[in-house]
Amino acid sequence: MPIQYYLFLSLALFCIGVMGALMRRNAIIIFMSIELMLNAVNLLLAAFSKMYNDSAAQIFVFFIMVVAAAEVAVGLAIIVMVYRKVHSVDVNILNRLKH
Amino acid sequence: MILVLLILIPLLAAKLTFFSKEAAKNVALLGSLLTLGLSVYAALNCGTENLAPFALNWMPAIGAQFSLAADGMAAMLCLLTGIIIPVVLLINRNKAIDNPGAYYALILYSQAGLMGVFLASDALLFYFFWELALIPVYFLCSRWGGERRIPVTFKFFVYTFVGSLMMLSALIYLSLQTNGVNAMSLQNIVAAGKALPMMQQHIIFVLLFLAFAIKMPIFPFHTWQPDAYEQSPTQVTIILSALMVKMGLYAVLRWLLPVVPEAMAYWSDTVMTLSIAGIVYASLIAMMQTNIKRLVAYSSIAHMGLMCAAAFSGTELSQQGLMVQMFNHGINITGMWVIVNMVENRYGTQDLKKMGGLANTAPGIAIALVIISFANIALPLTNGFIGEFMLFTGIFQSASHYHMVFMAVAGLGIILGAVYTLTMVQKVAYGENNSGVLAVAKMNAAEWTAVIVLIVFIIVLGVFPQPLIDLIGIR
Amino acid sequence: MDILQILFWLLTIMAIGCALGVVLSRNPVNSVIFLILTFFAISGHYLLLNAQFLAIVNIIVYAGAIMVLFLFVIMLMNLNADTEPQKSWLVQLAGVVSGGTLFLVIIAAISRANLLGVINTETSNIGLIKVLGQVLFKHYVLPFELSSVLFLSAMIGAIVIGKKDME
Amino acid sequence: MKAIIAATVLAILMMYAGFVVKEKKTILSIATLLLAVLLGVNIYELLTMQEGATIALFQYQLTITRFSVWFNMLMTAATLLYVLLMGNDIIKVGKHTGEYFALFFFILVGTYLLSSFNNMLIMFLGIEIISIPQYILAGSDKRNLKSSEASLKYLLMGAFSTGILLMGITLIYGATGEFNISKFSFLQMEYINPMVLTGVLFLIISYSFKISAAPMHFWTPDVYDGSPTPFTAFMATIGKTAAFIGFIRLFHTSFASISQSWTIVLAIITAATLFVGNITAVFQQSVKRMLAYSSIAQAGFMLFSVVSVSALSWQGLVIYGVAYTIATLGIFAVLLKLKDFTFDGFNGLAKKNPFLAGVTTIFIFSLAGIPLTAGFMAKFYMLQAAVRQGNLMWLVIFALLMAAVSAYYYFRVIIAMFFKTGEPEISELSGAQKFLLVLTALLVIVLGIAPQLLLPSGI
Repeated sequence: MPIQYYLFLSLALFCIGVMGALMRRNAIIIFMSIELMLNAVNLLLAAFSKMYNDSAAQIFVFFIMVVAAAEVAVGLAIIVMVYRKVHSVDVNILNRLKH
Repeated sequence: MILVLLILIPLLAAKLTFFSKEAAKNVALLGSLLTLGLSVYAALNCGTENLAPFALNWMPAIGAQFSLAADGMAAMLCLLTGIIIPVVLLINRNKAIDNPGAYYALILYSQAGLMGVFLASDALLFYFFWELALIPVYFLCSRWGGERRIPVTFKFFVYTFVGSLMMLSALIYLSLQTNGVNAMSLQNIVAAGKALPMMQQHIIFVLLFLAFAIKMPIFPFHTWQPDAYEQSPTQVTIILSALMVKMGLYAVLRWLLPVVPEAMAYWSDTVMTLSIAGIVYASLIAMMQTNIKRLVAYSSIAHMGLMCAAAFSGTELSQQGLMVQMFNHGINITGMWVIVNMVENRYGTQDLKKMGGLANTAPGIAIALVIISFANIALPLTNGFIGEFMLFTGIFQSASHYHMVFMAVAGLGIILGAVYTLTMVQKVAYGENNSGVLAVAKMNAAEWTAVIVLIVFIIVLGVFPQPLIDLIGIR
Repeated sequence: MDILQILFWLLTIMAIGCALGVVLSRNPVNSVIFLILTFFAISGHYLLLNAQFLAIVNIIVYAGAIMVLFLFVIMLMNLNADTEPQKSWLVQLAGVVSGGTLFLVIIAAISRANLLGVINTETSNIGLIKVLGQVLFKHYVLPFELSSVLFLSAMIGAIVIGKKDME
Repeated sequence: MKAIIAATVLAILMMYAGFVVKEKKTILSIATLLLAVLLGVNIYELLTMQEGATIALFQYQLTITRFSVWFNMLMTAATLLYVLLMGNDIIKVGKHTGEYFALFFFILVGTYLLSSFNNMLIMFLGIEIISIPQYILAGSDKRNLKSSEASLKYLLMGAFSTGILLMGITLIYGATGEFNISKFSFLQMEYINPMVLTGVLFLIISYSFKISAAPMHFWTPDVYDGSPTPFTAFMATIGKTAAFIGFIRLFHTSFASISQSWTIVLAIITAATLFVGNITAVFQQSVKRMLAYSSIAQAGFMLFSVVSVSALSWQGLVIYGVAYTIATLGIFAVLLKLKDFTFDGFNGLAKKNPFLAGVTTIFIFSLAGIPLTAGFMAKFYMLQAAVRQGNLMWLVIFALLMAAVSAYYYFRVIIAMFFKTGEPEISELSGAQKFLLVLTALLVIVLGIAPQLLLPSGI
């Protein structure tokens, strides 16, 4: 299995994540798209790890998961806080409120 | 050590002035007189051991030194500064000023900046003082100026700030061409500039010239000037026109001519054309003016145009004449403003149409006005004559193909200058009194002192300019 | 085509399809479900790459913990309707175009890199818990400790942000 | 390393202090004390370190040099100054005072990591340790919707940029098989692997988010405007400088050898940042928002240190970071004393309170880069580094023009204070606050005259 395949796959997932983050208005979905981006990175790292026969990359993946978990904890708390105030998680509504 | 004191004393005097509330103007005057004494001492001792250069390591990492040195030109300009500031403080003594402590302190701060500019022989130090002279003036104009003072002085500030930033980039570039030890010192900068290839010289020239041209100001970079002169309090206008513009000329002579001589020669025709076009342009506008301050402002542009043209003509004589004229122009334009200030205070207006009849009501002022105007249009036996004569000869001798044209057009400018100056004298001093102010106050003691000091200089230097020429000859 | 390759393609199609589902589905709950499916597909890939530990952790941590948290929040907000507001089609188009261009540009740049090797199919033991544990605690003990700092600050954050102020 | 451990321990102590102590003033005193302790530890670490020494820890995951320790010390001192200047406003923000201070300690841990990482994993963790507390700080004023919105925006942008950062790291790993930043072997290759270039590009984009460089700056004004003002001050100064040290460390340690392939991109980003930051700052009516945009512009200047690859740029970054931090903290401390954050709020300040107007003038001068202030020397170092680079003269001149534009909006504050009339509402200044403001202003001037104080020999 050439490494290119994994490269293309994870870049595709990454770009889908980017698209999602740019397209959607729902803050939770944007956040999920970002998780998708992180997973694409994880997959690529695992593939490289196999290619170089180096377990450091897998450790890196492990740490990305750790950080993602921490970010999700904070992020969802923030989203819930915003939701409590405006009863919406629509980023466009937030932009409108500013003016 | 004298050189350090020349900067330090105005600074300390400014500090004292700031905190001495009611006595501020006297404290400031005292301080400025002390500085005057020092600058006279410096001028007399120029070239001797007493005026040895002073150097202190400052920022070795970037090759900057706190180094001061004075040759004849610097000593002469320090002397001019030393003379002008007390004169500035003498006029308007009866006028009530809001927050006098700050006002006079700022004047002294700008004096310190000016002294520093003339004495610095390190590029970074020079830049520091260049800005230090500007900022107090900015505050003076914006706080105590006329109605439109805020936008006008802001324009002035932004213009000069842009210019100085350009200069800064050029100086950094030059300093990086040296071997790094005292990279910012004048000698190193000059050596670095001379060694540059032509292309880089052009860039450096443009950057530096912009900064200095804005300061002088040279047509077409002059647009900030008439507004700023008009809106500033007259005392500040004197500092601007008699001293600050000299900074520009001085910088051309010290930091531009020797640094990029080849680019200088290449650009000289262009700059001379601009300057001489500026003379005619400014003179024509001056003829239309009905506001006395604007008239003098435009006349100042015309004079600066001539001086700048001479600076770029590249002849020895015009350089000498330029230095003489720098001093004389400083005296004359100060005289003009002093008179304008008196007239304005007495008539309560700047409008020429609403003046007249000064010869009858206050003959002292009228006589002073006539003498100073003669000096201003460079009549023989006044100090203006000797300087302008040297300038013209210098331009005539220049290697430029167009030196005849330059001569002719500049001469036209001078004739126009005589026209508007004499018209102004006629409108102010003679004719009918249109002001409605019948009892014009006579000059008070302080004003007398100021005017007499200036007139003495005008006549003495007109008849016997040799001391001045000797002084500027000292390397 | 051997079984590994068939599995690879199956998982790839599943991953990309479900990822598109995450981005495109109108109902947030569906998005979450799709995302969980994507994670399963990625875990399958991990298995193919001999990263057994990661495969398990991915399912436990991501699909199990994180996504449940997401689902929980969505349920809490009652966002399971299909009437999710959409950005205007122009913005959506811009998103698609920029994402697609990004993909194409990177692919174009990278596909010229010919020094990339082939992943050897023989099994290696770098992905085993034992090996990873040794690497982690021998070489990467500093990041391990630092991640505790990160968690601590995240914990504080959750408290500061999440707690209702009684005023 | 001692400082990293100490900061973590102190953070935990601070957290518990927040639980145990209820009186906010006491929490503030404890925080000040603990920060002073941390500063002491930093100084101790600096003093016990030999000149020219490089300490490699954990298989070269951290390389601590005197420079990094010195930088850490400066940042800790800046944080201490920040807490001293704005402590009374920090404790007014919300209920969880102890936690806020703990978060500052955590951010300092992240800063220490970014100044000495030698492995991209540590860099990643350092960035996250800096970022996550900042998301929280942005949203800490829970009564205010703008604060929550700022927090959400910051979080989404931050997480997005983290994704990009990771992709960059991964691509570089894929090309080199190495996470250790001093071991990348670009020079040995016959040509530069496109994967490396793409990775570097991703890293540039991601760092541009973190330091709010154009065109990835758009979150900055809203976030800085929405966040509670004391925390805006922190994020715009110490948070930003910390991200910069990571940026320069990564790019100058590992990518210096391929610099010709990325400096042009970064130079364009710098120009865009300067342009956007300065031009939009001109049109602001609120001083707080103006400072947000001007922080973008200042980031543009700080980017010079990354663009120009030389030993000078590290020094420039230290000077710029400190000069900018001090002056901005000072301005924010003054701003917090005013009720009205618009330019009109400053009208007539010189009459009403000449002291405040005086110190504000010094801070404004420093930000605008007027000589004799630290800000000027900072700009000077940056420009010198860029001029030395040789092919960046266009950028230098553009930057200078933009500096002139910046004078326009900075001087609006001065014009409002000195030349306009108004009745600004000012809250009372305590003696200690006056003293601190004077100290800060003096620091600005002293560093403007003798910037080498920030660069002692042997760091």
